[in-house]
Amino acid sequence: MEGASVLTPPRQELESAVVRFAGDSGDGMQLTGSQFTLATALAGNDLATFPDFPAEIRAPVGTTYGVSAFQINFGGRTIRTAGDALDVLVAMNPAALKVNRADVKPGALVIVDSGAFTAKNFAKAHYQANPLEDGSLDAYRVMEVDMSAATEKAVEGHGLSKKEALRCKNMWALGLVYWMFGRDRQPTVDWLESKFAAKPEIANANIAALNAGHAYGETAELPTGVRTYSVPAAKLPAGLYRNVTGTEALAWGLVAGCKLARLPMTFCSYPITPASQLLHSLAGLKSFNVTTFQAEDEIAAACAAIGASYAGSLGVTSSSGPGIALKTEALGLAISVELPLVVVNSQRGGPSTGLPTKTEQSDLFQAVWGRNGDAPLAVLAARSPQDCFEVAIEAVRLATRYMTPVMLLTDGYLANASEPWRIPSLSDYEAFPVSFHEEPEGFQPFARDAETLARVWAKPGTPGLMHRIGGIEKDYDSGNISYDPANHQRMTDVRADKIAGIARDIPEQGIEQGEAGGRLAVVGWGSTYGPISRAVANLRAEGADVSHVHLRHIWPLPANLEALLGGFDKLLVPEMNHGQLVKLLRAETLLPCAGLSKVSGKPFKIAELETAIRATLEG
Amino acid sequence: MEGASVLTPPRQELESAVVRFAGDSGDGMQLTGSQFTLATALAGNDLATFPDFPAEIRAPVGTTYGVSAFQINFGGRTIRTAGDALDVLVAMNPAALKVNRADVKPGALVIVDSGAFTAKNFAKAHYQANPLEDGSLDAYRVMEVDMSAATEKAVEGHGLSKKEALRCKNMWALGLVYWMFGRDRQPTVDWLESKFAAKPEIANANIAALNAGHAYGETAELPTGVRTYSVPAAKLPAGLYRNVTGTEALAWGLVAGCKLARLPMTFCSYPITPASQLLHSLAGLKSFNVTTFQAEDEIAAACAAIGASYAGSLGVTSSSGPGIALKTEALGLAISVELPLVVVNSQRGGPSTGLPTKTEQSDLFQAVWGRNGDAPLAVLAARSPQDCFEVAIEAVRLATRYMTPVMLLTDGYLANASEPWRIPSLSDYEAFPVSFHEEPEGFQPFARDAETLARVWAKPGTPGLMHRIGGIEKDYDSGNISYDPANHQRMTDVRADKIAGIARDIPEQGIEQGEAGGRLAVVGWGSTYGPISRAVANLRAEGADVSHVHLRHIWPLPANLEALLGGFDKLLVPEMNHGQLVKLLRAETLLPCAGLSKVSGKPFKIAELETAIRATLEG
Amino acid sequence: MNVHTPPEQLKPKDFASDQEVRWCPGCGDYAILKGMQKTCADLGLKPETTVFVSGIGCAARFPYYMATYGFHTIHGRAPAIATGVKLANPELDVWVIGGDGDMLSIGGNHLMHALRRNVDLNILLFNNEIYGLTKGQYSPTSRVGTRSPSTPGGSLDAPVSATLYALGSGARFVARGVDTQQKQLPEVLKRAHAHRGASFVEIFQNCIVYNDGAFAHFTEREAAQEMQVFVEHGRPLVFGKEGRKGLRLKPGSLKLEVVEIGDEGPEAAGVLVHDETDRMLATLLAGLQPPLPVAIGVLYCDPAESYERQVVGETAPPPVEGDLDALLRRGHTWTVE
Amino acid sequence: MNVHTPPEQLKPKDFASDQEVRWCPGCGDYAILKGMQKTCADLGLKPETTVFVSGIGCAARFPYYMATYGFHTIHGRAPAIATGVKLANPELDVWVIGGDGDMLSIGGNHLMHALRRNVDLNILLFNNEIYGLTKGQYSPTSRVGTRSPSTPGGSLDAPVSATLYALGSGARFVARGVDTQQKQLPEVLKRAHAHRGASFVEIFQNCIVYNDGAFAHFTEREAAQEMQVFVEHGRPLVFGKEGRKGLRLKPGSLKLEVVEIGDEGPEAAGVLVHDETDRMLATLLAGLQPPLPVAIGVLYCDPAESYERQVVGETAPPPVEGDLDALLRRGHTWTVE
Ligand SMILES: Cc1ncc(C[n+]2csc(CCOP(=O)(O)OP(=O)(O)O)c2C)c(N)n1
Ligand SMILES: Cc1ncc(C[n+]2csc(CCOP(=O)(O)OP(=O)(O)O)c2C)c(N)n1
Ligand code: SF4
Ligand code: SF4
Ligand SMILES: [Mg+2]
Ligand SMILES: [Mg+2]
Repeated sequence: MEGASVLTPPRQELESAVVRFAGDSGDGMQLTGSQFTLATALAGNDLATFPDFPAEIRAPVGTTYGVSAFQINFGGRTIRTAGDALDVLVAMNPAALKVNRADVKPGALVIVDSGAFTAKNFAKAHYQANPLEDGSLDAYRVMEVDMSAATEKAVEGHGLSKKEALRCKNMWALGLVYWMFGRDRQPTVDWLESKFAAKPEIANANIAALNAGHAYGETAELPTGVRTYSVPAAKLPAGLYRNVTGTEALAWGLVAGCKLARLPMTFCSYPITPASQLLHSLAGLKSFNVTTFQAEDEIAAACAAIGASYAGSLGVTSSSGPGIALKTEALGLAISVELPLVVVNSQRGGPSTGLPTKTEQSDLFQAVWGRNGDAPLAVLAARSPQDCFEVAIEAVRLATRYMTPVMLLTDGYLANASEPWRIPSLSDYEAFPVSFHEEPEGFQPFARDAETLARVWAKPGTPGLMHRIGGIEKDYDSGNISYDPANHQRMTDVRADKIAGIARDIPEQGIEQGEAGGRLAVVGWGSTYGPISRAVANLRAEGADVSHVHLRHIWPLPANLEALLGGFDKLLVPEMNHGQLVKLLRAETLLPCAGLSKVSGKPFKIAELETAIRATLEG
Repeated sequence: MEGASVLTPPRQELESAVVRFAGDSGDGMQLTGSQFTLATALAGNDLATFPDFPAEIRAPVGTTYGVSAFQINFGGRTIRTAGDALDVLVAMNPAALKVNRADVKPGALVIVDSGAFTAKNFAKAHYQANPLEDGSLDAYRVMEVDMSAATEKAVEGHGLSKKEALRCKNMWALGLVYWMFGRDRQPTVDWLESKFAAKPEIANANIAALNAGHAYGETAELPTGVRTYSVPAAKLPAGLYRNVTGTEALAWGLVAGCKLARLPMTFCSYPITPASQLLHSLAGLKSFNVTTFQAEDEIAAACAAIGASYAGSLGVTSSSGPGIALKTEALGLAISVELPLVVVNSQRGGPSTGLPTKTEQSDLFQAVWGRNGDAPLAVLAARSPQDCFEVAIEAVRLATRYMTPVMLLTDGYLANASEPWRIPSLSDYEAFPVSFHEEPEGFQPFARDAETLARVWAKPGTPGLMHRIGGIEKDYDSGNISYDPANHQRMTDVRADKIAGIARDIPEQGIEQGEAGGRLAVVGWGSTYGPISRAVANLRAEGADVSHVHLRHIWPLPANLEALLGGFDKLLVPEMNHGQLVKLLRAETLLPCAGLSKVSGKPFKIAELETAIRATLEG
Repeated sequence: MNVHTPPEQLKPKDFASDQEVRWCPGCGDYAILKGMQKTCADLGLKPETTVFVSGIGCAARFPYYMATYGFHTIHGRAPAIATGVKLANPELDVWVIGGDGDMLSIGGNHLMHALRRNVDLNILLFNNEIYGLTKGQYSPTSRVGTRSPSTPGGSLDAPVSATLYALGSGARFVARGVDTQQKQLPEVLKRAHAHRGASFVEIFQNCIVYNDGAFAHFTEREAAQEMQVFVEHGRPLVFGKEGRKGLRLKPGSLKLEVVEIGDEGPEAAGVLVHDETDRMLATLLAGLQPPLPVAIGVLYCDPAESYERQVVGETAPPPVEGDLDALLRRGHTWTVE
Repeated sequence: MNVHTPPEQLKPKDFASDQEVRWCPGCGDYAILKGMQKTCADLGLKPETTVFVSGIGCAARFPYYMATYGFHTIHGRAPAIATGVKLANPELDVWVIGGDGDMLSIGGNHLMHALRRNVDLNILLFNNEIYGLTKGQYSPTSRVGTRSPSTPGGSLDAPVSATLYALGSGARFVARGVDTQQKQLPEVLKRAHAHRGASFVEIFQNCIVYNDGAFAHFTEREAAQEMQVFVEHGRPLVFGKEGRKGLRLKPGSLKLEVVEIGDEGPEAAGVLVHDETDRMLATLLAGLQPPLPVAIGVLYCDPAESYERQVVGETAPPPVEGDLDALLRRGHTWTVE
């Protein structure tokens, strides 16, 4: 880059911007990202964030596989995804540059800590030459600052060791980006002061670095093309907001569901990426009538949850693909004995161990059809971090109302991504209190509700209702073992009818955008909501005849879905798998749904969807 | 029944006949049945048999749930099923009558041991009154003989205790039925002599009973309507025959497959009904290069089989629904590391523990789609006892040629049913010897065959080929861990393409009966072959425009299947489940396949299928 | 809440359900069922707060025959399901029933974890050294050389000892009983019930069909006296005719040996006094094999606080329940006007 | 075939694969890897007949770093997979690697069965008393009170002892090592390798990120002498500065206690001599806990024939292979003309 300096131009207004902070695992990129998120939220933008951790716990410093990144997309309009491509990349070392460069928009800004661009670090990142000098960044605007040196200087006099001083580098970078986007530093100053309350010298040093980064922006003569921006506040509905990740929303949604059902929760799980966070979140909520149990494995976790439901609690179990696979036999038992159970699957890349830290939607088949025997259950999918709250409540409602396991599908993206959330009140939701059966007169453990076909829930401890249940086929009423052929047919039918009947108890399938018929509907489910929604919006803005339909209820499907989809000439089903919902829809509706598959461990880009939709419309 | 006696009329010729022997578990009905089968086979009939054991190990004598039965259908034409309804029922006690009566054709013959029709036995069978006297058998021809007394008399002088004497009752009954159908007693005499070689008094007593039963038929004045029959020999292809159960054929087929592949077999399993028999059969075949391993559970069994394949043997594992469910995670590993593996699922009634001793086809979804991640494998289904031999060979062929797990679906019916089998020679089959990779030069563990896309098989112990594999996503060539997004897409694609490509390596889908297009095709899979085949034949004989298509390859489907099925106006898919293949076919072909579901733990009756086909043709 | 005073004293037969018992005639399970029903009556258990949880196998049919709550689950998983039951409601009296295959083949891991966690379950393993329900294959407790349908040439692998395994897993109550000993068995079951935390009881159970007489060498009337030592806390380890034999430490070693007791009594002969809180002694006793006598009774009992009581607390859930609305508003929030 | 004479003597580094090692800097796994590579070189193992099989976890990444055959399988199942490997090819040298979560949480059952069956595997459990790979949850070997993401209030359940569990499972070789003890660890590994049948080695491994210093109280240089007893067959159980402390049986009990060794030597002080064939002594040693010293080395070794050798036989498959055509024609057959 030539160093021609100009006066800082006035702030340029952007509808939205995508910024990624990337550095070594030890560089504090996640903290930096959350602080920027907070400041951005307080500035009134809508936003979406996505952290990207390395698979290794603590990879050697400077390696490409040790790079940790945090991405945020924010704007004055509704934000749907963490963003396709970067407007600003902050790269704290060569490895971070190497791993993230491909995602930068041509012409966009790359800020690097030139102090970390040393021969040693080039080698660790497997760079043959200095990328700042070999022309490989010509497509971008590059801002080189020796942040390391600048930080060291900024924190001088706070009594920090060199190592400690360098740890403040992220705050220097944050200060610079704050300046660039006109953000208020005060919340971060407050946060630093409270976080390091016990070590004021660390707090002060970090604040000094933050201010120095900011001041650098204000005072330094910046290279051509480095501008400051303003992103106007979004028009969000009025209310009290917070930022929420999918995992938090899910944890709270499960608690809310249990409160609405008036049940204690027994949450049984075994750690697995990316599901463990849910266990961690709930482990801290004991005072909310939540018991958490880290079982010896996933089978035990599912079984303990079933045991808890049997005893009158709501059993919840959670895992990711391989762990859900292990629960298969136990789910069959829950289906057979008709007990409520919520099973959360935070999907990750498969098959087998696959890509534990990457996102995927490839467990839909397993959820709907992956059991021995005719073993139907309900399947729901969350579409966004905040939607996890709603879907968790719905899962508890269906599980208790229909005495059935409910599989709730989320994924690695949703688990970690965050977005602003208008905080609801428990009183916004209609309660669905469970009433346990208590009347001994004429008691039959498999007596069913005429409407829902759910059997009664009679829990141990209730006088006069002693009975036996099990996984062998049961007599239609008494639940005693029955080998009778006609009874087996009847039981198989009623198990299927019960689940199918849920279709009458869920909202009709709506349309996210567009008309209820026309040339093309893009049909999605789960975390593809964001990119599909934006892609469809963009194309509709161009006048394309395309609608967006997004499923929450995967099984049973909404009653009107077939009719709704039948109104379109074409149907495109984008999924982060090799084509699963698309097969289910084809089987159920015989409509010529076409699949759009992406299996790279990464969410769809808006542009990828736009291209596919255009091709379909033209095709 | 009135006892009016007449002279025995001349033998009546029957095209086919269905006989069921039913009695207490201790009455030796299975032995009786196999002897009758043998004699019938020797008489040149085609036949099919089906035993029906009680679920309890040894239920109290005289109870309905302790009844054991053996059914045989035999005839001068091709026999497809064990028969819808009985021409002759032999009921050794009231419980046997109670349980089996409903299956007797109106007007058909019921032979009872009146000596066992005592008040005590009525109570055990929960009969309020003597069924021989209350008119409940008016629809049948009933032959009452005090077989108990007759047997005791017949074996007098052989020095047996009363208990031992009564154990010969089944041979008395067999003798009578031999007389009725003009069967040769000699093979049974030979068998008794060899079986009881160590106890000649027992052999002689049994022979005496057999002869006495036969003599009774010849000399006694029989009641009206009791006739003797002759069933002409069937026109079977010339050759050497034996009777074979599905389990035997499967065991031998696996051995044959391994011989053709030039591989030792490591068979790893955990007992479960109705799969255990396969373990038992193979446990005796150590000298055929078979190692059997009873693992601690199904997971360990699958894993040990995978370990064995890794080490260069053919790993085979076997179970039934709930056990297959437990293997799910391990199957994902085998798919991911691309090792050959044969997985046999002897399906039983589900969900959960379900109906362990009853047959069902409800694990198709689990086989094709029941895993986390995009995890394709090949799925085959056997249609008849002898077909198990062919399908087992095909499973070994595909597993080794494509380095993939193959799921072989059989069921409780096939496992136990038997039929005559023209014994093949190993030389009838083309060998498919495995060649292990041994060349270190340029070795890449995931290098693929250009045609099959199968990776090389390089087994530990080979110098110069040391490498590491695992369930994490792998680099396309080296197999080293790779988190690269594009590589994951490529690997997911190639895993799918490899399995899809099997469609090029399997026969085109043929038509069992009828034309390659027309008004209706009945599309079946697995053990419904017999009844569908007979029902279609019957209706075609009446002139109906109906064809029969039967799938062996469930996944991938034969390449021409869509086109073939597209030539029919209507498609009917009968299954012993709640509709699984039908969904798969709809999803794959978008053809309006209709399902016909039976989930009672019992095979379809021919009549049920005829009714459904007629309704479809008319509808 | 392990001891209740029911309004009226129930009899053993009041604990029999209305289901027809479907084990093979002569199966040892009948005797255990009888012993259990007597135990329930003796303890005055309430049927409505008593739960039997089982896996799969002949033994695991047990719950159907008890007029209490019962859950016949899946193979090997009963200890895990029972753990969930206790977590949800620690007030219930939970009994776990399974065979040697159920608990030591497929279910060995859950057994270990229930024991080490010390969940307040009474775990009864009916050991018949065979798979009954699946028709006679050898099990992990079958002796070497067992001929079975899956091992026609005789089994090769060394069996695991249920009690040594339980001790190695960290169990705090380990006992043994014999199906037909209708005096001793209920006493052992009562001790198991009284022990708060996981109680493990191995019951030698005769499978008359597939493994008849497996334990005859120490359970048959003639053999019992010489081949069984019934251990009782604080009492010398004596057995044999007129109690004239005892067990002592073989001098200079860590092995037990049989000693004849003279007229001066057991102490003089160096016979050990049973200390059920001594894990090493329990390990020695559990490992006794013919020609030494088989130890029956409570081998080990050394209570510690039970898991679910620590999880849930001694009392019901906290009276003031967490306020979810407040939780959602905790941390950084902002208002959009 | 456990000892080979390779054409040329390989060095430890020849056993290092080309893959970049990806544990956290300072992780104890590095030291174990080094010890293993040295062991392989010292034993003259052939890379082509050596196989490392692992489950999932940080420890289970081990095979990637060895220039041998390696199979990184699924969580908890490595002993089962390795059993299959040995059944198919008993000539291979098979090492099984896993963490405390892998082998004692999800995989406890397979471990037990591999041990009781006595499959000729060298099973190394890297015990860091934590789940490393999933970021620090407590494990079944974590001490009571462990604060972890899943137990913010401290864990409640009693840990299982890996070595007591192995002994209770019927293992015939049980040993212990410490990651950083580069002299002793390879010796222990060599003993494990020499033992035909299942060898179980617990290796205390420091997880610097999630459980740093878990074993410092007996592995730190200053503590080691007083808090470790390195046991050797036939040698007295001495430790401490200048070997002036020893372990003896507390008189009249089945417990070990520490005794000061006077000038008359260990024997006079009643110090026990280690007998590695004595299962009870091994059980006592395995159970030693602070303030008593931790026992390191081969606690137990009492060989028996290995499983796969019995299954497959000492020699290759029978030379004359069964004739399938003849088999199919055995029993009743008939001819249709
Ligand atoms: C997942 C699964 N695997 C296998 C089986 C088959 N099965 C049922 S009971 C049993 C073992 C029975 O042995 P044991 O537990 O000793 O009980 P017993 O019948 O001897 O009382 C087996 C293998 C099953 N029902 N489920
Ligand atoms: C079936 C399954 N369940 C859970 C996981 C997640 N998981 C991976 S490693 C691990 C435990 C790791 O602990 P440990 O075995 O002690 O190994 P360490 O990382 O401490 O070396 C878990 C729970 C998984 N990969 N697969
Ligand atoms: S098979 Fe054995 S254990 Fe099962 S019921 Fe019969 S006798 Fe009892
Ligand atoms: S998390 Fe712990 S065990 Fe895992 S690599 Fe890091 S230091 Fe080692
Ligand atoms: Mg048993
Ligand atoms: Mg660990």
